[in-house]
Amino acid sequence: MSDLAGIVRLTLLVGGTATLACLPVAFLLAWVLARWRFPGKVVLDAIVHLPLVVPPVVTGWVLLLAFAPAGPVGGVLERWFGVSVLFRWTGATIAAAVMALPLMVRAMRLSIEAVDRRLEQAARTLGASRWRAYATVTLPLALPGVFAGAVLGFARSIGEFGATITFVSNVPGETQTLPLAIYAALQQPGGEQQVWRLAAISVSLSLVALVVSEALVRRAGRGTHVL
Amino acid sequence: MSDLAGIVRLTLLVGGTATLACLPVAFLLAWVLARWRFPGKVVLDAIVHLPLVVPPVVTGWVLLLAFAPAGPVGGVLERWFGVSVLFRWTGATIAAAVMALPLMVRAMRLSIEAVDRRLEQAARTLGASRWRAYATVTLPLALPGVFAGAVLGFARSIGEFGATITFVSNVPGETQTLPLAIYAALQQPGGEQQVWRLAAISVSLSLVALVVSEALVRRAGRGTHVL
Amino acid sequence: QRAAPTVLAAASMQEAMNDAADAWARAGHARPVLASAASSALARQIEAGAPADLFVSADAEWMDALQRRNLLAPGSRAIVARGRLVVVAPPGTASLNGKRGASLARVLGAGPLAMADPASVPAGRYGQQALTRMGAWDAVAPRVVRAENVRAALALVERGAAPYGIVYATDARASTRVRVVGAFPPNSHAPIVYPLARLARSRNPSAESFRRYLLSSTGQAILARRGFLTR
Amino acid sequence: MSFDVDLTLRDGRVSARFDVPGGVTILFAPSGAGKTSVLDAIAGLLTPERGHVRVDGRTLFDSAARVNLPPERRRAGYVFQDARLFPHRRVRANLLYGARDDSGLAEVADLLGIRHLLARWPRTLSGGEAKRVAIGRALLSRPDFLLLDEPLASLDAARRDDAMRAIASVRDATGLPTLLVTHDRAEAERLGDRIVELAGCDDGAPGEI
Amino acid sequence: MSFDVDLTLRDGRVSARFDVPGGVTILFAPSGAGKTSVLDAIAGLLTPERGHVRVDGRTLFDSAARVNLPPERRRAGYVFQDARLFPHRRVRANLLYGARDDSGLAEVADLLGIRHLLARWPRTLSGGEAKRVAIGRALLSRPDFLLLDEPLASLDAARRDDAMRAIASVRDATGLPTLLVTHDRAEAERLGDRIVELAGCDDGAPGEI
Ligand SMILES: Nc1ncnc2c1ncn2[C@@H]1O[C@H](COP(=O)(O)OP(=O)(O)OP(=O)(O)O)[C@@H](O)[C@H]1O
Ligand SMILES: Nc1ncnc2c1ncn2[C@@H]1O[C@H](COP(=O)(O)OP(=O)(O)OP(=O)(O)O)[C@@H](O)[C@H]1O
Ligand code: MOO
Ligand SMILES: [Mg+2]
Ligand SMILES: [Mg+2]
Repeated sequence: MSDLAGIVRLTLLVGGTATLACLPVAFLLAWVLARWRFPGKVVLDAIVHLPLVVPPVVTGWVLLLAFAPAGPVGGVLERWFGVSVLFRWTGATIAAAVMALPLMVRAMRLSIEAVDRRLEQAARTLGASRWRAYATVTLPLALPGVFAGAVLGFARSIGEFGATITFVSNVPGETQTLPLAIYAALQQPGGEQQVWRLAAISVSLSLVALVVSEALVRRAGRGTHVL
Repeated sequence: MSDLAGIVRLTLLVGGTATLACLPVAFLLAWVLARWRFPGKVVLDAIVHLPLVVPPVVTGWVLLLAFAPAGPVGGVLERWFGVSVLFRWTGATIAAAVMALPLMVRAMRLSIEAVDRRLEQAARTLGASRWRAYATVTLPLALPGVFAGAVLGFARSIGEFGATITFVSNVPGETQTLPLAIYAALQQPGGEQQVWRLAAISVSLSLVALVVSEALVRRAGRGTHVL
Repeated sequence: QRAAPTVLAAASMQEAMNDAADAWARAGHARPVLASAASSALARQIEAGAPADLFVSADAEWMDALQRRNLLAPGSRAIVARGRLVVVAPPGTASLNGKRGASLARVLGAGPLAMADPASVPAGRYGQQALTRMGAWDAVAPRVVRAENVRAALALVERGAAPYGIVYATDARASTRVRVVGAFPPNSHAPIVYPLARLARSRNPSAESFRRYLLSSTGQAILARRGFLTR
Repeated sequence: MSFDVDLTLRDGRVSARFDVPGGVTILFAPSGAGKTSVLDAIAGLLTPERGHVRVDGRTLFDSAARVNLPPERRRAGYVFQDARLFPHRRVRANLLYGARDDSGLAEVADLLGIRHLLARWPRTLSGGEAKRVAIGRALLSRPDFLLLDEPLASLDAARRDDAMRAIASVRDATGLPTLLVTHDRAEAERLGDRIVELAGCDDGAPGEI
Repeated sequence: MSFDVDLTLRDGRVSARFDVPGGVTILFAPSGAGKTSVLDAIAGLLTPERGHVRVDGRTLFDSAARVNLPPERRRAGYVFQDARLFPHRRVRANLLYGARDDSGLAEVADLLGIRHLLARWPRTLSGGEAKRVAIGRALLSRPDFLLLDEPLASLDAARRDDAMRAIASVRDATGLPTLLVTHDRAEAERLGDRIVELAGCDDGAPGEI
């Protein structure tokens, strides 16, 4: 086990990057699922939910198949860019992002669905394109869901274990985030103390994320809640 | 590995029971977190989120400490009722429920927060007590979130692995749900085929849950979405 | 017919134990209830007072820990199986025979070396001991990727994510995607043993019968068919 | 007296004092003067800084005596400035929300001309239709008194008369004291037994009677 | 002609046909006749079953020619029956949402008497204040024509006159063609250059001119 500070830094790097990278994707997916009608929507919905249903180990395994040098994505990355995400923090981030995505999409979708369409219509008659109405009305009004989604995603990211260890293994300094360190400690007789210490850090991190997001929601929601 | 039909039946039993048992608890928590103001709210919020952040293995371990014959809850169960949940499907259900709870609470809370308080006020002036207003106005209008929460919870339940195996082990016919069966198959050389088959069933189950819930939301939402 | 005993078996022993339980049931006994998980998880369940009868561990250290806490029935501990540690690589890879020290390190250290986590999984611990003994660990260590368990390490090699991996012979045996390119000498690491014991808490008389059955020549033959070395 | 009100609200920016007998009292004041705020306070939806509210001798609120009945025990028939129909209930279920049974339903629906809308969802109602349903819902809740916040806005002349007749018939049958907000002085004079004027405070100055 | 409208809507339950020159045209009809539906269709928020909408010779919708401009390209200044202010923007930002710059802001705010509300959140506005902000927001979006759905409801007499003066001054300065919905025949006759009546269909029968 590498030093505590290093583990925490890595966990924040992985969780933060995964959350930020997911945000736009999740919001787009949430918008499409909330507001568009098209055939195959249920299929898209199901694909987004997959990482939630399938055990993390299987998700990790599928990621491994895809990103391994012989895999479809990994092959391209390796041949064209000469990079590999295996055993790297980038790989851990991919695993965390994939696992966090369904939670983020769900929270955001609920909030988007709760936005009154008549306000979007008002924006349109005032000259706003569909996109501007989305960016200036739908998105800001759905902010509580965006923040909730981000917190859920971040919490899930910094708690992600199964997919990460299956996909990129436990490489201290590269992929050994808090959960992986906790797992390693749990495997050892007498590792309890270390487990508690690491778990306490985990909990504190997400508590901070929680408090920050509640404050953001409150700030963002100053004007809202009545037409 | 016991027969496929048995595994599926057990998975549905565990996931369904966990989801149903969580629903009222989750809704109450969501309501309290959405509508009440009290000191220590952030602490409650954090506790609800814990199982999401802490790696599942740790959650499983904490459950084990609590429900073991020597533990605070397990001791009471054993002495007063002569039952133990270890190695039993009831234990697997507890693990699934604990892991699903934060997801359910979050989804429901978002929907409750989106309910226009002025409608609750209208109900009060028409003679409804705070509780009746909650049951007849807040709850039905938050139904999309309740269903979304239930699906998320169910999906999480039937995908739950880490906490379950740590808490109640993999006991075919009792605790071996689909994810545990998948894990067991992954442990076997040449078990890939079985893994794919089991994963496909997992995915189909949650797809069905998804479609059903979308239909329910649509039904429940017939009247909603404009004041 | 007496009540079935509850047997806690390390995940890597699961299949072999299944076979044994089936055979035992065919012989007219109640089929034991098998609970499997990582050895550490099972040991913690025992520490917590879980109602079980037998424990088959893949990790002697956890068995030691339980013994120190008087959780095992005195005199019931025995070795039920042994294992061997091998190096696997994709088919077509040259054999490592005769390589030691720097030359071994050069080959294994060329790419990521997949093995179970030495900090927590016995297979990894044995691997680290063997490489250290052979003078290659320090050079290889930076390239080691620590998998959650032996099967995951094997999968990394099967999928081409790592050119070499260190796994048990039992795992390598059934995979068509890898070939064994070398075996560690048994004396290069602590003995790979799977200890078995009855739990002090066990009140089920059939537990002792099943324990004896596993150690009997019939039981041992069943384990051998799954690739374990027997006593 | 029927409405005995003395309130200070919204950090002192709104205040109202009047003590009037039964019948229909018109609350007349410019936009933003605080009419809705006063009705909210009487209904128990807004807690005043200080003062008292007594209706027909019953004390609903009294800051000195620390009385503050919850809205459901005040028995106000409140028609909001916005309709506030329950979007998840059809018109029929909206009308009956506060009713003990459906005995009065047909009569009220006919009076308000909403009988053909009973099976509709609120979402599909026009502005005036929604308003009429809101009036019916308040009437059917067997209130002790009525609070009507511009109940006639967005009703055409014929409907306006119908709605007034409905309100008047309830008043005559039950003698319910009524507070009615309107902007239209002509209407105020036609409908009200007396007029209470809230002094304007459109620019944020405190309003007084 | 300025408004050349021929529409069938809501599964044939609402239809409207008129061709009128510029100035203020009053759309007069009982509650539920389809006035709001017609305005929605002209603004592009509701797609008619068939027909056409031409304003000042520009075709906004034509089912035969398959023309259907999106709302933002129709340049309607639409004041909704409900205010529909953006709850997450202060009054000032609401007013400027459709404006190119804030050059007209002060003038419009003064005309409507909402200058002291600029820093407020919509949630804290009274019914009439919200309505006035909505009118200002539409005026500031530099529309090609105005659609006003009961813009004067819930305004007191003084504000009503101010709002009408604001609308009239915009009309005189820019000559914007205007469709105005009202229930009040007296008001209709006072304000409108001409009146178009939509036949009532309160009980669900199709409306015609
Ligand atoms: N979404 C909808 N679905 C079905 N019917 C609708 C819908 N919206 C409105 N209607 C019906 O269409 C008719 C016309 O409604 P509209 O809102 O255009 O009336 P209006 O003339 O504006 O009435 P008001 O003066 O009361 O606002 C009404 O009978 C109404 O109930
Ligand atoms: N939540 C609030 N916070 C702060 N000020 C508010 C709030 N609600 C209303 N106000 C202000 O209080 C004053 C009175 O509002 P109220 O709604 O009672 O007016 P009103 O007389 O009903 O006006 P209208 O005829 O326009 O409906 C207004 O200046 C309004 O802006
Ligand atoms: O429980 Mo194991 O067999 O050490 O992976
Ligand atoms: Mg008002
Ligand atoms: Mg209308």
